[in-house]
Amino acid sequence: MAESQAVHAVHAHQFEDLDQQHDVGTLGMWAFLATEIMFFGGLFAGYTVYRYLYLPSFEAGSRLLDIRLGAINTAVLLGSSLTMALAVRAAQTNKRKALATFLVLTMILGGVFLGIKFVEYAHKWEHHLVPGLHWAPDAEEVAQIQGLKPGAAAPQVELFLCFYFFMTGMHALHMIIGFGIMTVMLVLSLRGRFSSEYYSPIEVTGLYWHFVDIIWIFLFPLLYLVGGRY
Amino acid sequence: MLLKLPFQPDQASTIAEGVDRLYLFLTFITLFFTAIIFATIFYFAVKYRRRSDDERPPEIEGSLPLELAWTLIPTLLTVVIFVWASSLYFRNARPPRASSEIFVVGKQWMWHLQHPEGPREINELHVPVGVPIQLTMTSEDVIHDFFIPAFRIKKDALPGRYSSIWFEATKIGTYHFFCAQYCGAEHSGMIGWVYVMSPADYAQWLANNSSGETMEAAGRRLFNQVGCNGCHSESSSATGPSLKGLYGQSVRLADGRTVPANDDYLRGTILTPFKQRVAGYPAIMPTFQGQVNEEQILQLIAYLKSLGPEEGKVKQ
Amino acid sequence: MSGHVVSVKNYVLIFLALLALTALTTGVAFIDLGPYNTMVALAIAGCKMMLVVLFFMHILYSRNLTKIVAAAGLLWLMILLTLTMSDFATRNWTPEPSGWNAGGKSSGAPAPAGAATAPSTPATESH
Amino acid sequence: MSATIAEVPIESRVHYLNADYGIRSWLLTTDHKRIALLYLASITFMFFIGGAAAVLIRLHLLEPQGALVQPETYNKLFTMHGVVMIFFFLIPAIPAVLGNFLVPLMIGARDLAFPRLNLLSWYVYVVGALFTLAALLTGGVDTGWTFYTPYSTTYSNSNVILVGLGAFITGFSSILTGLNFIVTIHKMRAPGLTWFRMPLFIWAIYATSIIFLLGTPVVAITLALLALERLLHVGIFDPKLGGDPLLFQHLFWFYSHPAVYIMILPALGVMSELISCFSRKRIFGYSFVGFSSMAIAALSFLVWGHHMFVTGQSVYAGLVFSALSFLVAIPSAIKVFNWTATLYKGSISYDAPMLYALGFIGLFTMGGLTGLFLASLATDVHLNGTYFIVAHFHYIMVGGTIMAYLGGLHFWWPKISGRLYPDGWARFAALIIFVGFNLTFFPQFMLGYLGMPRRYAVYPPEFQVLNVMSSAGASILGVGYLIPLIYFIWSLRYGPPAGPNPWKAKGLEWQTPSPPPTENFEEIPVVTEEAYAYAAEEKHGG
Ligand code: HEA
Ligand code: HEA
Ligand code: HEC
Ligand code: CUA
Ligand SMILES: [Cu+2]
Repeated sequence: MAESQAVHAVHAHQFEDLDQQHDVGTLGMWAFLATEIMFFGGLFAGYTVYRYLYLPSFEAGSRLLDIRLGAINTAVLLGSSLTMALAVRAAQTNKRKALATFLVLTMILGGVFLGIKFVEYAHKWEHHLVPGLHWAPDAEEVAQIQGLKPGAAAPQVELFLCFYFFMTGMHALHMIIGFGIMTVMLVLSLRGRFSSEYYSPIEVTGLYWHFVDIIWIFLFPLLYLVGGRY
Repeated sequence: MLLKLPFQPDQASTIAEGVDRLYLFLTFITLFFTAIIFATIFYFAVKYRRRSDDERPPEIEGSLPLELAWTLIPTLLTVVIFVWASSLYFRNARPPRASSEIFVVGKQWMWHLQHPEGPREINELHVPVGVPIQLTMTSEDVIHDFFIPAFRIKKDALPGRYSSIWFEATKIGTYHFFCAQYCGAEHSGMIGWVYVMSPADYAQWLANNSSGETMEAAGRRLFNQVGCNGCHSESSSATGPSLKGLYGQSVRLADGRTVPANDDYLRGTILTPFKQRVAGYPAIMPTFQGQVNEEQILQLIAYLKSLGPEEGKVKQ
Repeated sequence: MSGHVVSVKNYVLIFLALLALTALTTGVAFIDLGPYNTMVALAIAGCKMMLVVLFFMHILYSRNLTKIVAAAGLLWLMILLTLTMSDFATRNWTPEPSGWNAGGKSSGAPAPAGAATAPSTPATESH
Repeated sequence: MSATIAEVPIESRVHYLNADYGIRSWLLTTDHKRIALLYLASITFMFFIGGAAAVLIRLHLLEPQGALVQPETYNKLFTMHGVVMIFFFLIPAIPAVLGNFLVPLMIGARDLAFPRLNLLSWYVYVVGALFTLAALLTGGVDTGWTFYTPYSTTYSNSNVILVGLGAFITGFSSILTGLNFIVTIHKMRAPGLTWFRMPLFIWAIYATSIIFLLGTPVVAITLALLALERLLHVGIFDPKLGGDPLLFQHLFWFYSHPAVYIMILPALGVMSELISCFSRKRIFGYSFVGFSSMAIAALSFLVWGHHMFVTGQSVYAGLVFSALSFLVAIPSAIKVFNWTATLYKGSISYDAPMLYALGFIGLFTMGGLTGLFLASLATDVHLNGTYFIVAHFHYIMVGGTIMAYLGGLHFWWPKISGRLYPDGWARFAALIIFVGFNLTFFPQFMLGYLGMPRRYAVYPPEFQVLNVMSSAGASILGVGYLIPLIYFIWSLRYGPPAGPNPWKAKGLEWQTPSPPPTENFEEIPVVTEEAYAYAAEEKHGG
């Protein structure tokens, strides 16, 4: 937020002081997150409607997903939220080395998450279960789908998987954007730009990352758990 | 006739007059408020026009009673309008028990209409005066909308499901109908005429035009031709359920739901059998999507409906 | 510049609670509770969200304005879901185009779909 | 206050327009005032694109068989007209031009909270516009601005995705602008400027921003789903595969109904400023007018289903949506009555901005009240999909919002440019626009009631007379819009200097020179009185 006219290197001209600037940063991010809720909201609405209309198929579709990988991924992402929270804390308490370490840890955990996600996607591809692009389940697979829940039908399972891919894909896209932001933060923190005086960008990055985590907290039950495993 | 506005479309159905009365009332409200506001503004603007450049008018904060007045009066008015409009709508939406049915299929860019007695028309609709008629509509492709201005009725014809409207024509004559939902290049060409005829003329017209078979007969023919009878025969070796007396009952599905066996249900079983499997039968009925078009499906349904409530279907 | 500093211990405790809830919700998926499975899963997800929002995202220590902004997002999501479902969930309440009485029994009574619980035909009462 | 600023000729003073020269100084500016002007130029350009389409539409409809083009082309014309006018002109019009220029000035701040985000939002807008124009040049799009499925996903073979992308991208421009306004209004008000001292324009912009933030993302994701379905045909909205086309309509209108209030709320805000200034009075019932903006913003999200009364939506949902639609009319009524009451015992002058304002009240009232015909279930069944709808929304959007926008532009032009425009011409233009407007769109109410469907390239001959009237009106209207364009440009060079406060108006923006310096205020003002303290001035002797 450096504007050349400003006296202090990090103090932008339109603000009275740093405190105001910090407030503005967090409020801006929260407002943006409200927007993000509605962005995913459109997907949740579509999901809700079709789940209501085609419950058996959605349950069958859900059973095609790997609940173990889903649970592990949830844990991984929660871990990255923890390290992110600790990164913000490190900034608050002026521990510059810890800040960089925690940022790196967060990125690593995020990477693990995406890696696992990739494995899942690849698995779906192998089984011809990618709607639109690679959807050609053979007779056996169709029978398997239909066996999962009475009343399930392949076209609606495809619809479920379509939501699965679009929702998790959007989520992954947000994580990738988060990666980009965090790389910038890492560079800036290595250059010593942050301190307990000025850590607003780190905090705002944290908010974003936690939000992405929360989306997953809901995607996990909605996509992996609805079908049950009993 | 008292209600005849200078630029009013024909009033040719039992519904039209009620709608026009509401329309007139709303017009009156609009004129009333517009007039009040214009008059007041005009009066103030002249009376309190600026006379010198450094005039300072008195301070007026506002007035709670006034605020309440112009909040509550419009609110009350809207309540009146809402109740009036909604009850009228519900009355208009419900077809009388004795309606006879005509089937409408919209497709880019024409209307196909079939009478149960057999006659089929394109972009023309012949109906008798004084008889409630229900239109059951669907679409082969995109969303269309069947609109008869003189009857004040309109409803979307959607792909994948049935919608319906009804009317009772009150005046013999010829009226426009339009497609009122944008549907592509020839949207504005998807128009036609309703011919409202005296019952005698209508009977004559029916007789002259039903050289073909009735919808029910066409349905029976299709039933055998497409191969439904292979599974749905009355023989004990049939793999599918008997369809006698099915229409109007409720059906228990394999996933536990219970649904009414109405037009939409029958249509669903033919096109998307996987969406609703009847409990207790193997899931072998294939989809007939692409083998029968919407009109033929309507004929099949007409046939299924005609399989009266015989002594029920014998189940093992 | 000040901001509430949460202790490391608390952060770790929250994290452990989150892991426990994840394990719980996964475990519940293996038990058949009928429609309650979904409710439990969503309730647990709601708890997890609250933990993250309150502590990791410092809402607990934030100004009211921030809380309102966060709540507004959720409220609007609810509006979207509720009013959309108000259409889909009530569509079958209306009598279907059943005016035509050919065939079919005395039926066509404008009974809401939900009311037609017991299957009444031998035809559909499977075996 | 105003008297303290010496009237220096504009040229000799450094202000935001001459602080820096050259293309780069504009394209890389973070000054909210310059960004406002960038927006002004771009939306004016888009307006004339949309207007050109309108001209062709009206020419074509002179004859029942269609005077000009093939139906396919006609469909592309009204689609382009709708898309350009809504997404690229009217939605950004007041917020991004007047809002950008005025919000910091009115609340006594040096800039918006995120100046670079502000510039980014303009670039995002431009990129979105370029996509749309590219689609226009490579064959256009023919779905109607509503993109209804399954026509748009399966049957149309025009550039749906490109235009969808354009609208999607511009959506983010709106979001960024809204975000900026919300944070700025919360955090950057000058000392002493409490919420209830704020100008009502700021309240309106605030309410608008809420809709920007909470509504726009939904249409973005909806358009994304639309594109996905069009590319992959997976059945999200396709009934053949189990999808439901009404889901698209729900998601689309969840945004697009609130969007109509995005288009009217800022106009209502401008109105409050104009009425109070030209009657030299505090707005009657200030807090009612302020809160009614918030009420409109909140209620606007609850009524979208009124666009779907005849589409096969559940009748019970229709009932709820109808009731709520009536509810949202009440806050609008409150505003209209309060403006009228403000005139009482005022000191009313007939400068050009006031003429636009008075025109607005009349046309908005008519447009709004005809909305009641449509919110009523029984009458909407007849009127849906006819020219009655077209007339309804043009009365509000063209008769209402554009009137207010032009009124606002005339009001703040001296502040923006530092120059006065010829008042006589301005009044003349206002009159021409008012007359031309009514001639264009009043006949369309009658057409609609008679049953002429909208989006018809060819129509039955009995509707011709009214259509010709409408086309005649449109040509007058078109001329009316060209006049201000000419004298505004003229005034940039030849207009007499305006001085800081030509209208003797209240409000912080009038307490700084015209055009304002880059930093807006030499010193951040301290506010001690409410926005419309016209009477206070007398007491304190100015
Ligand atoms: C700026 C844009 C704008 C605004 C502000 C409005 C405002 C309103 N609109 Fe409109 N509308 C559109 C733009 C707008 N509309 C567009 C673009 C479409 C068509 C989209 C398409 O299909 O392409 C549309 C379509 C539309 C429909 C759908 C019709 C159909 O397709 O079948 C309906 C139905 O309810 C409706 C209702 C209303 C109502 C009740 C208001 C209310 O908010 C109006 C409130 C104002 C007043 C009531 C006037 C002031 C009050 C008084 C003077 C006091 C007296 C008041 C009372 C007695 C209540 N509008
Ligand atoms: C902000 C929104 C906005 C604005 C300002 C306008 C402005 C106008 N609109 Fe439009 N209109 C819509 C929004 C708007 N419209 C929408 C959303 C639709 C629905 C689309 C759909 O169905 O999908 C619509 C549809 C619509 C139709 C219905 C088409 C149909 O359903 O078949 C008509 C018909 O008369 C019309 C006319 C006009 C006219 C005459 C103007 C006039 O006010 C325009 C006046 C401006 C000018 C005349 C420009 C002046 C410029 C020149 C004179 C230069 C000309 C240059 C060249 C010819 C090179 N509009
Ligand atoms: C391959 C065998 C087969 C063919 C051919 C077949 N069906 Fe079926 N049909 C079934 C079976 C099995 C069921 C019960 C399970 C189910 O619902 O899928 C059934 C169910 C039905 C039902 C629902 C009955 C109820 O009790 O609710 C209807 C209606 C129906 N079929 C109509 C038709 C029509 C019309 C055709 C021809 C266009 C047709 N079927 C062709 C096997 C068949
Ligand atoms: Cu069919 Cu329009
Ligand atoms: Cu609306």
